[in-house]
Amino acid sequence: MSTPGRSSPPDGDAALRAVTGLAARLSGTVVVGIALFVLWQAWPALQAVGPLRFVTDAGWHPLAQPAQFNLLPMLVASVAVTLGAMLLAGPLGLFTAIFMTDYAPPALARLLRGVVELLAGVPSVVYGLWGLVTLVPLLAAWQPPGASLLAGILVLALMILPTMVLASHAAIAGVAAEHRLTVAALGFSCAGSLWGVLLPAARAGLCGALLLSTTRALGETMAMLMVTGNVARMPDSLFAPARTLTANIALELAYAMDRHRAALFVGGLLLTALVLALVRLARGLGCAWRHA
Amino acid sequence: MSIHSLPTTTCAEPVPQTALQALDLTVRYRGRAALRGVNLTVADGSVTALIGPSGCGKTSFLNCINRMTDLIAGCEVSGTLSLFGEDVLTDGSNLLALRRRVGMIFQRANPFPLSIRRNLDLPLREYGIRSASERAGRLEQALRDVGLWREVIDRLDDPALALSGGQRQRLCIARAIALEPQVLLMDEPCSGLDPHATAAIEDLIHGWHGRYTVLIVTHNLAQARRVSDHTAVFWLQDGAGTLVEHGPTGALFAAPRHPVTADYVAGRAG
Amino acid sequence: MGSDAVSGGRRARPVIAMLLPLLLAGCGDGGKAATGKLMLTGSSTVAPLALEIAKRYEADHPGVRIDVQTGGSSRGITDARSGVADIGMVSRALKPDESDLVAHAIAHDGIAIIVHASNPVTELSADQIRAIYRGQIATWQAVGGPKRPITVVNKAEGRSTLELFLQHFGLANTQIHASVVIGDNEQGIKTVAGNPGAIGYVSVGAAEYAATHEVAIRLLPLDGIPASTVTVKDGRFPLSRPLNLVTRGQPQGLAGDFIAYARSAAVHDRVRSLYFVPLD
Amino acid sequence: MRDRLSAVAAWGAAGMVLAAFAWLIGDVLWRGLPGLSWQFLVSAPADAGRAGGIASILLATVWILAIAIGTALPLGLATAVWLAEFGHRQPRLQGHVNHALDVLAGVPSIVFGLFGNAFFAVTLGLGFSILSGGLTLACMALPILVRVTGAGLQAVPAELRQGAAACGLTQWTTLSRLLLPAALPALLAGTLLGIGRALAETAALIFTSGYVDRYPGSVFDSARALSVHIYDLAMNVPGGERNGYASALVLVALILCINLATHALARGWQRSMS
Repeated sequence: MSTPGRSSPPDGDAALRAVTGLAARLSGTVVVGIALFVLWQAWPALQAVGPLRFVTDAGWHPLAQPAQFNLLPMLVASVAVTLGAMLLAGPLGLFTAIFMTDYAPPALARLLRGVVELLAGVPSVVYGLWGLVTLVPLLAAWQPPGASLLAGILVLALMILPTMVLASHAAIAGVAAEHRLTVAALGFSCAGSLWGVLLPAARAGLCGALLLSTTRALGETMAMLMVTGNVARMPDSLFAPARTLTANIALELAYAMDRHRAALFVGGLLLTALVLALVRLARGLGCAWRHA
Repeated sequence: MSIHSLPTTTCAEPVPQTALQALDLTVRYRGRAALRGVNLTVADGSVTALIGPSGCGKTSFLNCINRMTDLIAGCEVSGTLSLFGEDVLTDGSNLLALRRRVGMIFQRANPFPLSIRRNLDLPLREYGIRSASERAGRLEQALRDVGLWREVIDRLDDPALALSGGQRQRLCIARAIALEPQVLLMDEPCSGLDPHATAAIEDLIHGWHGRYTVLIVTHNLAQARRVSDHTAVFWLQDGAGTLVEHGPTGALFAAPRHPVTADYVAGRAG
Repeated sequence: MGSDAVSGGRRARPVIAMLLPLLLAGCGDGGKAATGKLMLTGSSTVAPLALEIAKRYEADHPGVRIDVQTGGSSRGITDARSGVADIGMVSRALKPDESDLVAHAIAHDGIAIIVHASNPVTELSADQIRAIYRGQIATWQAVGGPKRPITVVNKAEGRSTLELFLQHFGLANTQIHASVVIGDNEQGIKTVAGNPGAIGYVSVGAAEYAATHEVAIRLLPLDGIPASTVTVKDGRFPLSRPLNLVTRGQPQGLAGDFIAYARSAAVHDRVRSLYFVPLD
Repeated sequence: MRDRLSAVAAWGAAGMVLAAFAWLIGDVLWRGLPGLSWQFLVSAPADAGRAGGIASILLATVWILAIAIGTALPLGLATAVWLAEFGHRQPRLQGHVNHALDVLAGVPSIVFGLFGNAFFAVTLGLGFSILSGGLTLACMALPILVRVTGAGLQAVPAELRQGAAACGLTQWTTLSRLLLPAALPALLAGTLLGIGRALAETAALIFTSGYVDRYPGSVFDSARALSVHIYDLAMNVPGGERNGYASALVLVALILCINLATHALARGWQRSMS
């Protein structure tokens, strides 16, 4: 039992392990690097202005004398459009996913899936354009100025719907394959099996779908910039204009310098912290992330 | 190699060399013992059947021998296990060399999704056999040994997954014996096969007496009686599997010493 | 120097030379002489025009490469000052504290107040506009229009259109009670066109183009003078601005040549096609 | 009763999704088709994008994507391999890497834009360039690539790994000859998914690859990606709408092609796995 001349295999495997291990560490570091870098860029503002003023100033006027840096209205706007969009897209996406697994004839399910995947790939600029040119004027005729939280919620709901549908479809289809025959053999009704067995079994996946869609919604930029009105004021109704944290950055970064620029990075930091909190929440709830 | 070529005799006079010795072998999964305190000695060239109800640690025991336990996250093995006097469990021992000495056949035949030829060629190549003609020779010999040669000679380059269940399992056996192992571990190799294919594999095992040391896990007591010369009975005690009785197959089935064994072989328990 | 770099071509241009001028952080030490490559940064209003002029210049001068990046007039000022950019683009006249830079007008532009085409209001006084933007007048009824709330469209912070507008009407941005804040001209035009109660202000050229291309907006006169490229050209329109290329000191070499070209009659058709007003 | 209600809700939801789709895509088709022609695809933009086509924009987009995928793919593949094949030996590190990737997947694209602008463009001095934009997109695509590739590796039946280990194959051989070929379609699907996501990205590119609409000469040149072009035409160029919508139509068509290719791959994969 000799091992005739060959490069010692464990060495090759050790190298493989070392190289991939390095890659994994690097991949893991990217997000830390991003966070630290954004923090570093935001630091001058945090230091000169102080973190407190980002929530207590009278408004957002970074170029006025004296400058005002209140990010709170934008934080509220970001959270509001995200929540609103989730309230619409969550159930709608779930039912569409249920339709695809349980009710649709196979051909229709395939078509629907193709459609949803296409919608998932449509760039946000296109959604934004549609919102600006078609939706906002409709709203403006009803409740001026049209560009509002509501417009943002509607466009955003439409945008995250595909993510919601695909992720919940994956979750339901995953358990359906396992339990469908058993459930049918036990003589469950269609709705009975759905609400009694499939949805509870797919809970982890569905919760992941919900949180994945939420992070997408929170991060949406260009479409929000185009339809929400961008007024950096605390929104007091659904029909009031609002500026999201993301839109604030996109709107002003190109023109911002020095402390103004750093203040925009504070907004970016806030967004990153929100996402981190969401992912933590997802982990705490035992959600399964699916990247549909 | 010289040991292998010794003719096995039915008389027990010349004490055969010990192939495998387990002392206080314990396997834990994430801290929970699945197999506890196994002491077992297996003679070279013998066929040992491992029987007992499901979940009593037979497969865990098998997995220790070629350290498949390494692949399982959270699996811990303690105690000692030696193969022809060499320690198996030490971290420093050469894992790949060990696995080449110990072939394994699984419950579900698992040919690589490659051609029939590549299924044997790939491990041989890994094994360092550069000469194509030598590899071809070994391939033919292994396929002949498992009785597959005639069935596949004109389609060696077809995908292995196109074979029938019984053929796949024999291909996996050929893949294992092409590497000329000393020990063959078989984990319920016939559980997914029809009686005809099962008989073919049992015939193979019969032919291996003295050539390979075989450990076979089976739930089929009749099969254990047919193919093995020793039998080890595993049982679940205090939540962990353990070895309750071990001895020559004939004696064990005829006069079980342990009450659990008696009930099990009589079909009253398990 | 210029011809050297030009013939040395893209191949020889060291990477470092490309990287250094791009350091946007304002750490460049300036003093960069004209090379085969020009860097223009600044106003997003001037950028499309500068880009078109640059393309034509490049076509006539093979080997020259002119990069145009937007970032607002204040970035144009800063970058030209620090030397990060060879030429800054600024869509307003230089301020007194910017006298270290030299401005070279390449076109004129005005800022027009626009309303929806269906809006019957034909004229607003400066006081009315101020009151509207301060939120003191909230419906069109108060200025002789229909009973409809006014949607005030304002520009985002940092853009010189906003600065100019505020300056002209003596307003501070903190006083403005906007209903919609927009980034670029077209967003303003689309917003007003989609809302019968909206009022906004955008570049005269862009508004004129839209109004003549079936977009539902109308330009309001200012101080009795119609808002159009014609009145901007003859200098009558009160709310107008030069579109400037700015340099630190008199431009030399390639930068000087390019600026001269950008001011010449050879590019007037480009200026017009972007709805700005060419120099005389 | 509950059956009826569930069915109505499901049909209703699907109907609404289809209607929204029809409205949105119909809008783009109706406004974009008039501007679309072969000439549009093969000529460079002129007159600030209102005339000419999008050839240089398409080329720039391909360059940016090539940099992004060229960087993210090896890194993502190696990371997925480590997570799937070696990670269990260092569960803490594995947990950290997974967590970091989950967060990375959720980071808003505008924050990538901020980071890319500050890090690649300013700190590394790459300026507004294809390289800055491509590397920024690489960071964005990384989690997608790791996840989809990892799922592909995990979907390889455990028996295959056991068989390889029992034969004493090295991990390198197991990986290169058995696992990666089996996971290849998933790898390609993940790559396509990443490309699709990157293709639609605007916010992160405006501040990294910039605005220049010429044919790019090198990766250090600034170049305008398709989605940025659409944004600029729609929001900044008077009369740019027609070509903006035509460009959007091209982008949607590209996404459709990518989705179809992904599906074909996935189908082939499922067949080979069964």
